[in-house]
Amino acid sequence: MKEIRFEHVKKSYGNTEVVKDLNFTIREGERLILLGPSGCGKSTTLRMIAGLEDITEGSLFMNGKKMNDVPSGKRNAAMVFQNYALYPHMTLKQNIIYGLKVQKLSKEEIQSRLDFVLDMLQLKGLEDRLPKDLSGGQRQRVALARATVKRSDFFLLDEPLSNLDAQLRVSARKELLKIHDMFKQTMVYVTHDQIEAMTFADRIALMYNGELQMLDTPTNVYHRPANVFTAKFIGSPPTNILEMNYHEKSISIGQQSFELNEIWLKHIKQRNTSDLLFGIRPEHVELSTASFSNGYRGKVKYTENLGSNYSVYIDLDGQEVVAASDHKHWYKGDTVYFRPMMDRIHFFHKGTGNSIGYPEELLDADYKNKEESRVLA
Amino acid sequence: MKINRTVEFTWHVIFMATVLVLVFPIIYAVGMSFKPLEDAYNNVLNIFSLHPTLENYITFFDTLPVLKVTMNTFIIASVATIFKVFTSFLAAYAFVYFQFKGKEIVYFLLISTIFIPFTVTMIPNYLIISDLGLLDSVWGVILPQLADAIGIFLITQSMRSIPLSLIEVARLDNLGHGKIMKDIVFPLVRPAVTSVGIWFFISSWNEFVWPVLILKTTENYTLPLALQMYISSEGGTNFTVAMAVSVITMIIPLILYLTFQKYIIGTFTSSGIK
Amino acid sequence: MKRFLQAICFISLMFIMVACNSEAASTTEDGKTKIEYWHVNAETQGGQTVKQLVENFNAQSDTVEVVAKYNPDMYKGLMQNLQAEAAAGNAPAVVQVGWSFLNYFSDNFSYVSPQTVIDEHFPEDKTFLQDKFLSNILGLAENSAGEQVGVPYSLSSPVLYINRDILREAGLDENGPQTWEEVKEFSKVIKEETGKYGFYFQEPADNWATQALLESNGAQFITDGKATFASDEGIEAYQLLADMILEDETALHIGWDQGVQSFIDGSVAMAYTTIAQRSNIQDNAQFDVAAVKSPAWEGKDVKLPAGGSMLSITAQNDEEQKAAWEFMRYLYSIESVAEWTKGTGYVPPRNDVADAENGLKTYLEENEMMTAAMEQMEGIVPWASFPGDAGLQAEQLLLDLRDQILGGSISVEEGLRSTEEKINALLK
Amino acid sequence: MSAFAAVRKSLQLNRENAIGYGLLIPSIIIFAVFTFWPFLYTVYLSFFDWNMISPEKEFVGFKNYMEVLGDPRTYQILGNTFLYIVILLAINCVVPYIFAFVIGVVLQRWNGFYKSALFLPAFISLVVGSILFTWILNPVSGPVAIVFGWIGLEIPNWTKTEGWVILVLSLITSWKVFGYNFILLYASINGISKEIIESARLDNIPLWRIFLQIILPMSSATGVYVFILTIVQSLQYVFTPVKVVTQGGPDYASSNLIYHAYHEAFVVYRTGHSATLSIMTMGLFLVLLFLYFKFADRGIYYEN
Repeated sequence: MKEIRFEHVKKSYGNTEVVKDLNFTIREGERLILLGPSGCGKSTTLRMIAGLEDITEGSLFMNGKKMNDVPSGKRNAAMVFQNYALYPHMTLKQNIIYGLKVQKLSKEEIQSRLDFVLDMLQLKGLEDRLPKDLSGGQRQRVALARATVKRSDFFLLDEPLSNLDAQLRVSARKELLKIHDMFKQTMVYVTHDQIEAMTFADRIALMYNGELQMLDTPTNVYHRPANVFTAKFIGSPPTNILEMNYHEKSISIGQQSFELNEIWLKHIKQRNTSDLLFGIRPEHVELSTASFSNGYRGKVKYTENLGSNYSVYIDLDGQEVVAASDHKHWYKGDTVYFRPMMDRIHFFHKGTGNSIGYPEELLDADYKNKEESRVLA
Repeated sequence: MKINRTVEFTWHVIFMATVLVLVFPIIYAVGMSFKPLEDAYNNVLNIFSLHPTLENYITFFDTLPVLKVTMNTFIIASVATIFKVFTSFLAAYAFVYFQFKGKEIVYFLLISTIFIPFTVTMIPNYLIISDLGLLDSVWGVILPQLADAIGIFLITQSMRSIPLSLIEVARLDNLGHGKIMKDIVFPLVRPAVTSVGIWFFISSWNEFVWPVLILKTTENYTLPLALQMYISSEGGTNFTVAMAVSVITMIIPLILYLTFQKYIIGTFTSSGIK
Repeated sequence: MKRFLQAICFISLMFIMVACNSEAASTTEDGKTKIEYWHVNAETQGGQTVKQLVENFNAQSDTVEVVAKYNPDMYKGLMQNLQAEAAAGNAPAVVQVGWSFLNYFSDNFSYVSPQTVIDEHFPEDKTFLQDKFLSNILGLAENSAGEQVGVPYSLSSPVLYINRDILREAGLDENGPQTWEEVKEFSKVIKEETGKYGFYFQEPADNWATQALLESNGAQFITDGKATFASDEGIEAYQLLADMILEDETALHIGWDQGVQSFIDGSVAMAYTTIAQRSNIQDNAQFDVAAVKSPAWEGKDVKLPAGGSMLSITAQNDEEQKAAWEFMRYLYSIESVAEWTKGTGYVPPRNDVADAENGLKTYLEENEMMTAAMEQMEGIVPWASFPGDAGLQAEQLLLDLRDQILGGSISVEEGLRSTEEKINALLK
Repeated sequence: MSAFAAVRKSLQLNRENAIGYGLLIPSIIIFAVFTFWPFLYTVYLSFFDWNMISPEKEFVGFKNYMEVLGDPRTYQILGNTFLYIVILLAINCVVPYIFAFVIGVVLQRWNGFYKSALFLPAFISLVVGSILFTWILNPVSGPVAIVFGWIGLEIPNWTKTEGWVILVLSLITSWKVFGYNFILLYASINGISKEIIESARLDNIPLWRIFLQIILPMSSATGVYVFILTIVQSLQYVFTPVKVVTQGGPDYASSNLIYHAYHEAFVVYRTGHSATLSIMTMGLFLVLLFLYFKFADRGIYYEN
């Protein structure tokens, strides 16, 4: 059971609570990404797993054992640091095998692990270089190699790719996947970059303000955000969150109303609430020069070129709505008609920001099972 | 950097003059040590005598067991240096990597000893060394020099500049403090440790006031003490022999410095206070 | 790791070396009594002789082994070390005590009078001191209470060294001035004729030469335990020196070493300093140099404080005291004293040395400059040593006064008067 | 948190405590025995009249303090001490700072040679230096006096002249201290990123501005260290030339608080006065430091 379990874990420095009451389980062999803006407590959480930070309150279990007071070295965890933390006075090879030597592994074992990892991460031929003589990408691979050769159950990564340029990140992610496929460690990976999270994670744990916001598969985090924070944090440009009024059959945003279908009406009714926020992702907004039967009208404020598509910023009776468009022929001041895709809209409680959930009918089997199956593959 | 030629020239003149002022006495001392005393009195301007002689050195070697005296100086300087560096390193490690109660107070107390003039400690220390029965022994000279506040300060500063993540990696590898110190921290603060060590060695090598109090027999003398035998007495200072002793006193530091000057300057340069 | 081990080995090796070392130093071989002899003789001032004498003594003695310890910074330095040693509860067996420290030493340190040791253990030496020393010389080692604190060992007196070449150049008597008034005149002429300084009056950290200057003019440093140097005679004498430096600018006001250096290199024509400087000056001066007797004041007798030191016994137990006297008796033999005189340039303290064949006969014939010092022995008086705890402070006040007067920051009269008052206030 | 966990927690903290103090033990023992105890003993002595050997010490309360504070000499020596501090700060802090800047940033040739040569005397004993300079600077017979004489200049009789004596003794001390301070400051300036200086040059900022507004603030951690070291250590270093050359004279004109404490203890044996002076010296250091940190520490730039 190489799982990690948090039970009411809290961490505070003096009076500042950095992590508030974490309760979740990281499953054996999964790639869990701890995602969140800086200062959200994700790194602290990772460092508590590593044993580099004391746990103020609550319990942390790894492998079924309580770990609160177990020193770092006895947790069977390897870690990759954002700055790589390579020993500047040791050569590449010494850096990689230093920890193994301490474990008193046999020479042959060390050599074979070293050869294997050098091969896998294309570091052959650089063995005797010092870190200062390596490129950024090479250093990052050395850090990976050093963590990999330990073959520990838990593989912790703290923003491991943030010092690399965009292209290197892609190849580095591939290497990470390769490593994970090979050894199936329980991987906990801290990042603030949602693309990394989306592309790499089996599950994402989104944190904000020391609290866990949502823990689910990337697809669910994207399509079924549990709260306003998640909806806004994931995706770029972020989800539009709009003030709305709920009427019997429709909702209105600004002066204009929008009729909901039966499925949603029923769902909202069941929730027995009318104090709601309306959410829709830019990519789920249809734009048109002609009016829709059930849609809105607004004025274009400006457009942004994202390369693959355009973001169109629209003024909707005083609120701003962003929509994605394949075309660039939206100019400032144009009147634009648009309509949210009915099965891609979100509703949140105005007070708590939590999602009111989704009608059963919209939850197709695909969403539920696809990610799970990837974990098992 | 491109600068005005005149400005550059002026600076070169200033530096050359300063270098001359600083280095001239050393050359003068060397010259004097090969002069007969009579010559030294009467031909002050000849840096090097027309009648060079080894007489001054011979006198020195005849009157004192020079090898033994040099050895004493060396033993005192190196043992004191090794211990000072060692204790400073351990203390710095504790201050940088441990959280313990009273840490700030202890640090402050230790560092504040820099401000205690040696006159404060001289008499009581003499009494202690005497009670320990270490008068007239090199250990009596060494003992109070086994720890040093400036060493602790400088090594602590240097250690603080090591990224904490390096230590954390080591902790994840289940390394003990001994190994972390030896394999990771020490190599990384080596420039600071070396420069502090060189400085300790030189200070201890040239130390004078304290050994005068402790050492009695000529067998146990150090070189700066030997120098005292030729100066400031009713019979007049034997200046040239004093200079010969001076030259012998400086020769080891100078050889060390001139041989390793690149390394020493590099070390001092890379161990700046951060 | 390897390097670490090397370091450990290195350190332990040193421990062993040092351990062996100190062991050798603390055991007494052959059951000899081991005693320490503290002296101030630097290599330029008889250090070699001390070493030789101690070696010879050790070689001939079956019972005593002497270790000589040199104390830098003269008698003051020795007193400092003795102070520290006493504070630590230890003591050497025999120490050289400078005359100016006579009272301070006898007030503050525990010593035993040599005659006491002799009476107790060496009946055969009962009259050694009376027989071998003139009573006025022996009296130099008596403190203000009249106790015999030690035995005079080295005696020196100030003489006037002259550069005959300069004197001739200036058209002056090449035998030098006889009186202080002449010294002043000579200096003026020298300055005018040659542009060089006429005179240097030694300025060490004591008031020895000052006392000679003042007392020769009839002043008295101490009368009945009180400072009395600020008499008219005292003021007149000091005024002469101050005038030469400040008014005539014919005399040099400078540190001792530097002053002697300037005499030797011919920048100053005359130097008033101790006979102990003789060999240094004689060996290194490249001009026609001579030493003449200390100048007198017109119509008055010279009075010269004895310089140098006595040997006192500070050994704390019988055995060491016995050993101490054995060693001292050896040092006071004619042969030893002769060697001692040759090595240091001091005047011999005991009788029978100057004329003895195994003594200094030939030596004195060869070193004319010694004659001046030998001839003025009858004018020797004790070095003024202020009694009581404040003695050293009084001594220090006089030094401060010298700086003030010769630096021109206070008039001679006012300076002497106020310092005398201060000292008497201290001595109360 | 359960009681059991609480105990374990405190145990673990104690373990940190124990190892932390364990590592400090060698230093603490040495300091306790050879610095702190002597310090307390000195404080104790400052309330007694004692000459170091007499078996009784006489308790005199604050008499020593009253006497020392009432003695005009104390203020003369205090004045000397400040003069030393000012001169030594100028020679051993300001000048090496400028030198380090010029060698580190401005000049491109012979830098290595200058560095080596300026650092050289730092390796030599100050006793040797003092003897040498006394001889070289003999105002009548020394080589400098003779050479000056050729061009009709006289060098002052510095060992006996108030003011000059402090200046020359400071110079002798600087001979040894200068190079070490220089190299420390050079190290610090050398560590400042070249881009910052280059960009300033691109903006055509004059050198003196670069020095004052970029180099000074960015190397201020070392600057402060050298500043304090200069005050504290130079006063102690000055002790050697004072003792070898002038013994505090003429008439205390070259004495400073540290030498005077030594003088009181080992020349006239007034242990109580000496202890009092030492305590006051420490007090002075602390006041200086306090003032410094109150007014100047805000601007210090620490890399971490």
